[in-house]
Amino acid sequence: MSDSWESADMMNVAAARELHDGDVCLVGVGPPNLAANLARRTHAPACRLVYESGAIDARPRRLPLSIGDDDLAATATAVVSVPEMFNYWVGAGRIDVGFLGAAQIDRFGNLNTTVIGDHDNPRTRLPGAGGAPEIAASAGRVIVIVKQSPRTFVEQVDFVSSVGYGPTGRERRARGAGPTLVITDHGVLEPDPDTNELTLTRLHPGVTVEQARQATGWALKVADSIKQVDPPTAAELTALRRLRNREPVDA
Amino acid sequence: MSDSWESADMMNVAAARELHDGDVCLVGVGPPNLAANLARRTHAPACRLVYESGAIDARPRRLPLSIGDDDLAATATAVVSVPEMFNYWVGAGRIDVGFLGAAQIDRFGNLNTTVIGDHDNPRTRLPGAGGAPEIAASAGRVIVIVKQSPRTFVEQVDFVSSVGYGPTGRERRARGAGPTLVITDHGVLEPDPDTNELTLTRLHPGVTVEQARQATGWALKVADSIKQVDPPTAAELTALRRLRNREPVDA
Amino acid sequence: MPRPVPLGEAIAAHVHDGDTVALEGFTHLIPFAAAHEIARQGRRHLTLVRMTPDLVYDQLIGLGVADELVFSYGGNPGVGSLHRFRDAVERHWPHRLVVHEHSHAGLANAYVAGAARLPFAVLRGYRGTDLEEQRDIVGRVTCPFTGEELAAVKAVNPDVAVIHAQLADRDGNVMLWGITGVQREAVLAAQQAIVTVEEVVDEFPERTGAVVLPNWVLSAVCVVPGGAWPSYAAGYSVRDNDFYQQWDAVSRDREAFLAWARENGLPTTEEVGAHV
Amino acid sequence: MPRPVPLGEAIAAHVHDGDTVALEGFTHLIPFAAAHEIARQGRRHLTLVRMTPDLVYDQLIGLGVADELVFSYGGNPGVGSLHRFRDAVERHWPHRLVVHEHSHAGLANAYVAGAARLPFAVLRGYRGTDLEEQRDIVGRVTCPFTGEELAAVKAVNPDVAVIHAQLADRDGNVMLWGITGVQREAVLAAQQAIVTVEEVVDEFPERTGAVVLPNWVLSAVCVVPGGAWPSYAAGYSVRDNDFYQQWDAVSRDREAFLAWARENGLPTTEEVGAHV
Repeated sequence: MSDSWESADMMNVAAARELHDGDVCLVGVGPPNLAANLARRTHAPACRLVYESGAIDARPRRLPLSIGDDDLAATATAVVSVPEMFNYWVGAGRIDVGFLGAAQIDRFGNLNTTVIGDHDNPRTRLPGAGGAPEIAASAGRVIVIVKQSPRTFVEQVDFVSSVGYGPTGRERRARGAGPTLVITDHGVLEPDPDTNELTLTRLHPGVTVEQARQATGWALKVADSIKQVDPPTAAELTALRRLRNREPVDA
Repeated sequence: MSDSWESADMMNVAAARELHDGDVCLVGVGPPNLAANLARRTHAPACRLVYESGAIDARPRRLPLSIGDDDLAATATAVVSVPEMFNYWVGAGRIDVGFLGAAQIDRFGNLNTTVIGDHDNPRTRLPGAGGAPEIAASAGRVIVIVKQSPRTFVEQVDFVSSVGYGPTGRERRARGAGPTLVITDHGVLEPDPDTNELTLTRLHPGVTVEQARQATGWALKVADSIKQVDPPTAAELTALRRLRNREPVDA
Repeated sequence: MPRPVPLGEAIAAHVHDGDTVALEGFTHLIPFAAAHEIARQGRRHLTLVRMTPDLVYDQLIGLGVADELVFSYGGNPGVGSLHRFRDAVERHWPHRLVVHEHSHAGLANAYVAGAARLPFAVLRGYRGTDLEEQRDIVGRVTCPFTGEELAAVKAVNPDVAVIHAQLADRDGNVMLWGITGVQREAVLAAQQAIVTVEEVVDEFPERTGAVVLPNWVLSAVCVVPGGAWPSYAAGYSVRDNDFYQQWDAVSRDREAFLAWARENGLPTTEEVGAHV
Repeated sequence: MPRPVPLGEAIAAHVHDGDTVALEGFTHLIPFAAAHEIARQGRRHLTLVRMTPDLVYDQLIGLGVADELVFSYGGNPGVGSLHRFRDAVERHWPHRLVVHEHSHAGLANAYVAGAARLPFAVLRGYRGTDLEEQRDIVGRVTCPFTGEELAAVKAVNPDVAVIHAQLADRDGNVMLWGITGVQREAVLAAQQAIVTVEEVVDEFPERTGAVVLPNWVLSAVCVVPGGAWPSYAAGYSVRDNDFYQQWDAVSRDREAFLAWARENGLPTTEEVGAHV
């Protein structure tokens, strides 16, 4: 076992730490899937994983490669249809924590996963909204996991796929609290309590405020008393490696 | 086996005869239940019985006593939730034939199953609408089964629970054709092709037009060429008796 | 408290005077035992919600538990009238019962909207019926794409839903099958949900058409074998059709009804007091 | 024709040029074999509907089958982009693809409305997103009871729905289980429905969470074991994750894609002719 780790590991570990035992967590593909399963294998074994494919209380034995893996259905307490998932579970506000990713994010936590450029004639066609708009609107807390770079952290998103706090930070009128945390490979951003502007509040080990500023496409607001994130523990790194290797949980 | 039969038998037999093989039939409690199961045991073994409790293609072995008997679920091709039944099956227009009863009916086939008297202070509180309003609106054909009397066949219903052709016969704007047949213990009424006024078109054996007029609370319109309904056959009466005795289908 | 608790505790903790309470079960799995416990504890001024009031609400109405009723079909299926319901509406005995009346499709969709935490649901139906005059619960909306006018029903969100199911597992998850009616929606539309079950098992069997409810949407699970009698629990009991027949005579007469209540230890309005 | 028919016959009879066609299956039970048969028969100008276009539509789009796409998430799950989809949208190869874009909740509810033959569905969501600018498919309605404004989606009613399921019985009824996605709604929303199945059995097993579709809502049932490869059919196969990985390289390059098409006997636009 090695103690060496990369900034992406830190991002996933930091995201996992935000899940608490008993939390109902809506898990999407990619880093959210890794973070949620990491939480379940470390400090939050009783957090409840819900996948938009319909699996409720899934207990995947290996890291699922898609949100529709048979292992999710086979280990879930219940499997419901996709309309029921979105209407009775996501839309109804039964999700405590939603993890989301983004290709672009602005200072008010609005997310773009749709296009770079014009919608009708895009320069880059991205996958699209998927389940994110309703998760963004209805989950109790939204945690965005995204690597920080000026291409991603932009002054204005090309397309609003999912609403954070709206164009000026004051337009949110949805059930959930919105993006309460943005976890990057540099640190953690949180909305300012007054303006909802994303503010750097925590730094990952070895990262400087200046680096975070350089990785941000707007003039990054930094908290007065910035906190240091604890580095990944050996247990976290081991669990993360096992997940990535798709080792079964009881191996 | 006796050839003697009563006017109620004739009513049920006449109703059963209107169901054809392959018809999808929404079955309610009471006479509709008897008629639909009679059809299935005589000339229309492949008619499809749907119960609003959620049972699709139910094949009850004995006459069910309620629309929620276990035998319906146990013999059905599929059992769906009540919301799904009304939204995806009844409301979507997948029912060919809906059988309905009524406490009151007017000359345009509007039905009351709610109250006699005022809704807030009724003289008689009836069971209410149940599944009837949507069946009346959405089934391809609606067949009303009801004993004829001046108390039931009224100039104006006290409450419109289910719409036939509307107050003047010209207001119907629903998916299905509406009440295409009203089968009574006296004969059969059909809406006039021009005015939708219920018109006596067939008489049961032994019943006179005058008797039907006396049993109607409005000036009953009678077809020029009134037809005689064939009396129940021995096979129909035997099947009816067995159903009423709740004998299993293979006894 | 998802682990099995005594029924009396669950009702005491979650059902309060003045609550809106939905006891659901469409002919099948009607939670009679829980209803009787509500009556036994002397709850009053409830707004009762149920598609088919059936005997279970005829009893509660006769006992004076309910001030209001939200429903869609109030008959004794295959037998006739619900006499206690009629007596309350027609002659205000033991007191006046205010009714809010839907079609089956309407009330089912009101639960659907409630389960989705939407304020209303859209459906075909109601148009041209006098049910539309209840404008506080039945309205109209216009399709923004076609201009078609459709019926809307106001969502139902009970304070408490109560259902009976066949099984719970050791974690307090619940499984029901057979005719599952509108129970999933009633539980998810409610703020609290109480489930009585036939038994607790280590692992759920495979059952086509089953509804499985995770423990975290339930407030209490109580083991009450036979808790649906005189209705039934598929795989465990059959419907007591004789009781449904006999109820007609019991309920038709106030004295006979009061005698039945006394025999079953169910306090009537005089015993509880009309105002609590 | 509910009795098993050859897949080629079913597609020839029910899928026509210019049709709106929904091939559904959420990661699980994706009807790849039926999709390939549609391509093999040279169908053109289809409007394809699917929540997650996945590889199945990446292939059809690359082959030039589709003029329009209605969808909600167009990625290769766990791998990355759908390159044929991107090439069609970004560079109009083999021709321009018009997109109509929903969220998952939006498209799921558009099917729900379609299955109920309602013109629209109401949901929370969309509010404040740029998806709302597609006013022909996303609108707003006001709750007649609370005044709250909510999102509305236009119903989707495909000409044909195609799904893959585990089982048919001898009467042509169909059963699927595991992750059942939006297949029930897609079939019931469509005018015609074609189902490919793993096998035909005398009697369906008990399966919690199964969807059973009666034969009279289906136009054709075809026995196509492995018809979901490289996706999977729970109980019959596992997802071919390697193929999903490999597709990234195949689809990234037009020539590699065309070679794949030739190898699999799937005619491309030049072979079929752009206008039919």
